[in-house]
Amino acid sequence: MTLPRRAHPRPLDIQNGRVDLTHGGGGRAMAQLVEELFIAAFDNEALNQRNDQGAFEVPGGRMVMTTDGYVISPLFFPGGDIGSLAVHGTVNDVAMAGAKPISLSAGFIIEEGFPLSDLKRIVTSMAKASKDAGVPVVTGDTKVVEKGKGDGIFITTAGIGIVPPGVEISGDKARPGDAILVSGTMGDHGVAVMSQRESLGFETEILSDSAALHTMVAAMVAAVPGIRVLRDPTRGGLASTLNEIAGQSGVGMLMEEALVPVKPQVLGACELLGLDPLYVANEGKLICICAEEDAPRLLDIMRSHPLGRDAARIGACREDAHHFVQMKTRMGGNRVVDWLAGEQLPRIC
Amino acid sequence: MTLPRRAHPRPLDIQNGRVDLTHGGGGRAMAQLVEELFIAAFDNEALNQRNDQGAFEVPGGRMVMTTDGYVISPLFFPGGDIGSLAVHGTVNDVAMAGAKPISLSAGFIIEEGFPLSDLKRIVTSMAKASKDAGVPVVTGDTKVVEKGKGDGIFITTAGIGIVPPGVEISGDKARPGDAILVSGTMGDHGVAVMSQRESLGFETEILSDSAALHTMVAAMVAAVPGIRVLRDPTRGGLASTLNEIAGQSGVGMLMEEALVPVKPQVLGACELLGLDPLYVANEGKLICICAEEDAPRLLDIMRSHPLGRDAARIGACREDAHHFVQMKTRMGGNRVVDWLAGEQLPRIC
Amino acid sequence: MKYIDEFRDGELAQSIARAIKAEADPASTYHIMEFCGGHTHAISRYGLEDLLPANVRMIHGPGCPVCVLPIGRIDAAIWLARQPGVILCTYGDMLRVPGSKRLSLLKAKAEGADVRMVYSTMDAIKLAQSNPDRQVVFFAIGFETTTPPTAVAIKQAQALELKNFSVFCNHVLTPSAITQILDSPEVRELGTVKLDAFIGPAHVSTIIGSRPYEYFAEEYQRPVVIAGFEPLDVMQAVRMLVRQINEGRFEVENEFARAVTRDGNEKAKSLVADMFELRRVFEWRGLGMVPYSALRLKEPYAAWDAERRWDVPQDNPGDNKACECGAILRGVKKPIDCKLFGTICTPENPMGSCMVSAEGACAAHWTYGRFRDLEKSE
Amino acid sequence: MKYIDEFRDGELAQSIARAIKAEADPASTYHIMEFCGGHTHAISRYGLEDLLPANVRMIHGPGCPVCVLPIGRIDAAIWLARQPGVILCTYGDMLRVPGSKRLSLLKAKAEGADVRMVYSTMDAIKLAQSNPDRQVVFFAIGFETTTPPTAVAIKQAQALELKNFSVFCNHVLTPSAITQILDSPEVRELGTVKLDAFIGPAHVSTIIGSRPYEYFAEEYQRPVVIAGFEPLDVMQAVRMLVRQINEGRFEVENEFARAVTRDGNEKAKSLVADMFELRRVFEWRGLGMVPYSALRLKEPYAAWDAERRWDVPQDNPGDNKACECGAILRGVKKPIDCKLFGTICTPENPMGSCMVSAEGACAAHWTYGRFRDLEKSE
Amino acid sequence: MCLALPALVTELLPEDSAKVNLGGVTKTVSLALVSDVKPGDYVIVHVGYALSVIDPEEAARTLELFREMGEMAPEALA
Amino acid sequence: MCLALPALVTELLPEDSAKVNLGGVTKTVSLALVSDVKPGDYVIVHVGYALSVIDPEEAARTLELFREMGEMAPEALA
Ligand code: SF4
Ligand code: SF4
Ligand SMILES: [Mg+2]
Ligand SMILES: [Mg+2]
Ligand SMILES: [Mg+2]
Ligand SMILES: [Mg+2]
Ligand SMILES: [Mg+2]
Ligand SMILES: [Mg+2]
Ligand SMILES: [Mg+2]
Ligand SMILES: [Mg+2]
Ligand SMILES: [Mg+2]
Ligand SMILES: [Mg+2]
Repeated sequence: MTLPRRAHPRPLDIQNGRVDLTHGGGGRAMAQLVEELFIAAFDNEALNQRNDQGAFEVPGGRMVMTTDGYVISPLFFPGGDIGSLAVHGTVNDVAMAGAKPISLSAGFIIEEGFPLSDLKRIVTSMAKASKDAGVPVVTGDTKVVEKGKGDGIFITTAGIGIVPPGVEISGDKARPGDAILVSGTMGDHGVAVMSQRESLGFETEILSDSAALHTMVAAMVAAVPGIRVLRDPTRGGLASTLNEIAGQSGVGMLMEEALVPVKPQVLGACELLGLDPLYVANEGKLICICAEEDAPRLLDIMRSHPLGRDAARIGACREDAHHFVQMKTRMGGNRVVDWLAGEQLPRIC
Repeated sequence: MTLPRRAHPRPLDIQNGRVDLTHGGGGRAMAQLVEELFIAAFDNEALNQRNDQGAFEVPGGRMVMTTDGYVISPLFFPGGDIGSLAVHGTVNDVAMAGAKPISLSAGFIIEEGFPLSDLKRIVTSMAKASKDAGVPVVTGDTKVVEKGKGDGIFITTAGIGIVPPGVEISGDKARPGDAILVSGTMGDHGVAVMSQRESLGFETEILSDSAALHTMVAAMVAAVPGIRVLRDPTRGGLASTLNEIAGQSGVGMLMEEALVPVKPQVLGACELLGLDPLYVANEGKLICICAEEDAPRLLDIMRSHPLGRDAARIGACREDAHHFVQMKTRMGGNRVVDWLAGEQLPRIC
Repeated sequence: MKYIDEFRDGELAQSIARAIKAEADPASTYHIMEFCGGHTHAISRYGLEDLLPANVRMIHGPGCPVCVLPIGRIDAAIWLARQPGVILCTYGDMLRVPGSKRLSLLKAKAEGADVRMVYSTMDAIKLAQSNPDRQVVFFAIGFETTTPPTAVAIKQAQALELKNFSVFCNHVLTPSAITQILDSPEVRELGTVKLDAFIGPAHVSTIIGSRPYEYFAEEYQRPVVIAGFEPLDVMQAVRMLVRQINEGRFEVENEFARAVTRDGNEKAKSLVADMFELRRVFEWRGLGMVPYSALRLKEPYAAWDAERRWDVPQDNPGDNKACECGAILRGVKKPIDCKLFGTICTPENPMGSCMVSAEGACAAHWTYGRFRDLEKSE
Repeated sequence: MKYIDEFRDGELAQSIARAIKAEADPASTYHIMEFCGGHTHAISRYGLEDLLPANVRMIHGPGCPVCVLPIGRIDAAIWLARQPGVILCTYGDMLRVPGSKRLSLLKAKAEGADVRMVYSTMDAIKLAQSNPDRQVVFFAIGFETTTPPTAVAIKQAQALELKNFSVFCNHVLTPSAITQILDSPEVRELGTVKLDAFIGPAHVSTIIGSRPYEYFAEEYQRPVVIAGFEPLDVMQAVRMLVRQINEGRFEVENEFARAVTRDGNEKAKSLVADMFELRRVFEWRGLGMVPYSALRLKEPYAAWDAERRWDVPQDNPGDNKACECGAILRGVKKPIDCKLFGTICTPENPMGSCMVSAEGACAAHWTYGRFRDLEKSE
Repeated sequence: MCLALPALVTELLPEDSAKVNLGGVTKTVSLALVSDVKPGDYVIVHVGYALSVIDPEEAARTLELFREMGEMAPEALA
Repeated sequence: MCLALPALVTELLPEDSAKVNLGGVTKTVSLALVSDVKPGDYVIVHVGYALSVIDPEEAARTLELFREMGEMAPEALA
């Protein structure tokens, strides 16, 4: 008789296997999934302790915490997948406070029947994104829901970070006269994802811009600790994000259409679908609002970072009791750039 | 003409309204949902800043982070609902490191068509649980998925906390000779939830034990900083959790069936369904492993806390190369108490 | 993008603007109605109002097929979507439009009805093919532009002998609507409203050609310029109309000659003529009952007509009494003259046709132009 | 809980254990087979082995209807679940049992088959009523205990004139299996295996009564004690059997008299007799082909027989060659004698019948008792 | 698989069914397979059906036998 | 709603359809409503159908008119 020493006599059948309800039941099948797939991929000291929480040292001070759920469809898209997106998006939300990201948590909600091969691909990509960013996934959770009660996989990540002393970036800090900068072209992510929707019936070579912006932000904050606002224009795009900030800060904004960087292919796809690139989601871009005099220096820093090469000053804040975001069009007229009404297209992040 | 000052001319129709895709689109409808429902309910300084991350001060030291997804069905059950559960479960996972919980994040994934009245009920209960526990929800996220791609609502919370100096609680710290304590009766939560499944066809007056254990833990840790292991026996129940710890620590365990507290109604329901209460989920109970000499003091502390009245010493750790969890039965024989095989019953947390 | 970028040249726009300013007689006012929502949208989105002199006033017409559909037809579509076994599909524009009781197809979907968005009638056919045990109803809306694609789909359903496909037809005709406006008492008899000239439809005209407008120009003595939907097209059309007015001409001119001929698309026209017949009367939201202004399927195609297959309800709950759409569409009032504008009527909660799609007069003004009211009022 | 707690009294268990020890002749060995998985489960879960003297050896019989179902029948159920329009429902125990290629109903469900767990045949009927456009197949398994509830459901389907309900019948009979074991060469001829006595089924006997065992006791000269599934019932039965063996008796005794009579449940028996007939032969996993050991629906109920409605595949891929279940079920070997035990064969990945449910000999030993092997080997 | 339990009948219900109680847990079961069941009886419940009625006297007798046996057993062997 | 765009036909496809390109984005459209389209033509695309073929000479003439007008306009009024 062989002694039953290994906890899991057979390894997971990654190639042909599927997630079933036992993988979420809290028993040995779940332990195996966690061990062979998640812990193997994310592999870091905190996670490897296998506790219900990850532990690590933090310096004291101002901390930020953020979370986002990722329900994107399709799961794999040009330039990324739900796994890397779930890391980038949350690292970015931490970075948008000017903070240095410390660690991430990851909660998976998986639909029964999901191929283990896809799960592995996603987790591997997520682990790579986390390692590349230097922000470990220190704790996680897996739930399995019945077929028809989910959509393949949903991932919710949370992230924390520490804000360097003296930095007080917040959406309510924009002041009339401040410059509005963006770190690059608008709408790449949304268009890349939409190009994968068979029903939309178009093709393009645009890649998602999904990326972790914290190193660029660190350089920006180091140079200009007094940056007023940072925010990533994700769902709802540049337009909704600027409206959000205008409302929080109680200012108006005026931008110039000709200054907003948009790739021709993104414009083409938007024309085709009747969309406005100002409302299309980004996952590797930021909006920076700063004192006008800091703008050139910040633009230089962004442009010298690989993720900010197309950075541009697109307008400025101004007094406006109505907090309108307006835009001077290429034709020379003015228009309001309003919140997104309804949804642009569902499930873009 | 009236000036358009209010962002949302009509308030949400909580009574008759339903979540639709626009509530997750990143536009004005989503902003309204967040404002009128989430921010109104959770109401705290960090969240009220309306940034993509909540900010707060932390002392330095050892921090823990945890996450759990809540996919429970039904959403409302005797003694709680998915909202309070999502607070308690995550506060508990923080507390199980002996840490003082600092803050929570909450990610909502809502199925199109979900009644706003149910959403409000859940969020209100969640906010109450968070306030009662003194652990604010500092940041959140809302996604809406199409009908048939979700199951009403899923909530993923993450939590962080600070571990008092000198405390080093971890699943790998159990040693032969250590005592195994539980804070109360086993299986209440699982049975309460199952009693709501029409298909199971039984009724009972058992309430879920869902509760936040951090104040009890704080008292325990203050008295005995050297507690070896704390863990909440949720999915997979006492049996799976003890096996987890036994594996991590490399010890065997022997418990005594007669010492494990189980309510008669829980026993009855388990008999009826062919389940073993040792495998049924708890959401307001903890397992504590400590040096034998600390056991009486810890039991006293637990029993004097409202959530630990039925605390009991159920057994001890011992040398065992095979890390078996064993149990002396009421009949006087011995048995292995193995990991849960497969799933007990799906969607209990 | 060729044929797009050239027509969005800011410098040219400015120079055309200068030309208009130069040619417009400062002593008179020019009331120009752009019939099409496409033009309304271009004017608002590019802020063209700012380029026009104050005495050239644009009046936004009823030319958005989403806006003009009466509430009762949306209720009917929702009713159809709720019939057992039905998949109702339609263009994305229709999903958010509220019917009565603030219900929309999107909300009906949230409540469980099977509603799908399609980008083409070909998608609707595919949906029927891949769901043989379901009834696929295509909720067809649109002007002459959008009718031929519906006709192609029905032809294809016929060829494929699809028994589970039908069309809920709401195709409407632009000339009848223009007539209705010109026949309104304010315009025709009272003279309280001046409508000096029309910008004619762009893409509608690619199908029907410029010839149908010749009758109006003649009969109502109004100049018409058919124009593309790019901002320079609109500016140029305004300039051509100002010149016609100045010169007392009332001709049909074609600014959009790159895509529109006098006779239009014969192939599309004959396909539509084969398959559809005129309804005696059809209600337009904002305009009321308009005779011979809509199409329905002819008898030989009855098998694909949802209105013959189901007993579709015909009730039509009216708009909010305070809604001023009718007056706005006839140029009698402006959006800000409506007391619901921006208070309880917004694009998220439209109360009348003009707020329904971004091409409606009220929605375009709210979404793109409302800062002007506030600037004026301050 | 009345009638439960009294039968789980630890002190009484100890005193019965002392009695057994006192009565068992130290010079001989007692080989007692508990036929039922329910007894196997009680023995393992309560650690009763520790209460018995070393010379009283329990042999775990084949009495778990989940375990004895051949792989081919599970494959057939999966095949049925995959037929278009079918909802396959069954008791929870069956969902995780692997058929060939490690596929189970749970995995088939994960791949998209519509598989539902039911707690009662009444749920299956409700499922058929609420899904009139689907075919609901109830995958019926179980011994005499579980057959009458299936019969009630079919009666109800008949009364309701349900056209979309059928039963994939796998009900099997315990007496035939016991005969098969006693007729095996090892037991009957070679004498290599001693089977001195039987603990007879508890709940099966509530239906069939104690009378059917009288034939065995007589024919094979083996004592039988019918016993309940509580630990004290099992201990007491062992004690009664030791006493019979010591006294050379081979009678049928009834320890479970509180629920079992000599004739059983006449109402249930006649319902089953009305509706079912014997199959000529049926395969039992671990035991092979057993004549007249299973039931199928009679001709008048053909409309509710899934095997008559579908051409259900009849292949039966065998178990892993190394699996020793057959020998274990006949008492020739023990789980640890199988080289797959605990290595590649575990409850998560059972390779043979005895590992399938917690009531199988291998699974019970793995789940509850494997520490004993290691204690011995150390 | 033959899991079955004794439960107290607390109430007869229409359609040949009854409410039973087990340790404070209640459940509706079918009486289609038994006759003459009344509140106060204990029935053996299996997959939602009552299979037989517990005979309280036989139960008492069995328990009595257990006890006798215990008394007969020599304590020394414990 | 009458959203339609000029796109370059890059390839004729079976079943009376064609691949078109708009700013680097490609799409398959139906040619069921037009005749004699060839690669290199620009077509006006609406809900997946080509509605008409752009006449390049007319387009050039229109642009020319824009420019003339601009030149005629008195700069002083800018
Ligand atoms: S604002 Fe609304 S209610 Fe008023 S006229 Fe416009 S559409 Fe009608
Ligand atoms: S361990 Fe598995 S393979 Fe071996 S006899 Fe038991 S069931 Fe068969
Ligand atoms: Mg966030
Ligand atoms: Mg984000
Ligand atoms: Mg953000
Ligand atoms: Mg967890
Ligand atoms: Mg799904
Ligand atoms: Mg956790
Ligand atoms: Mg937890
Ligand atoms: Mg978010
Ligand atoms: Mg659902
Ligand atoms: Mg835990």
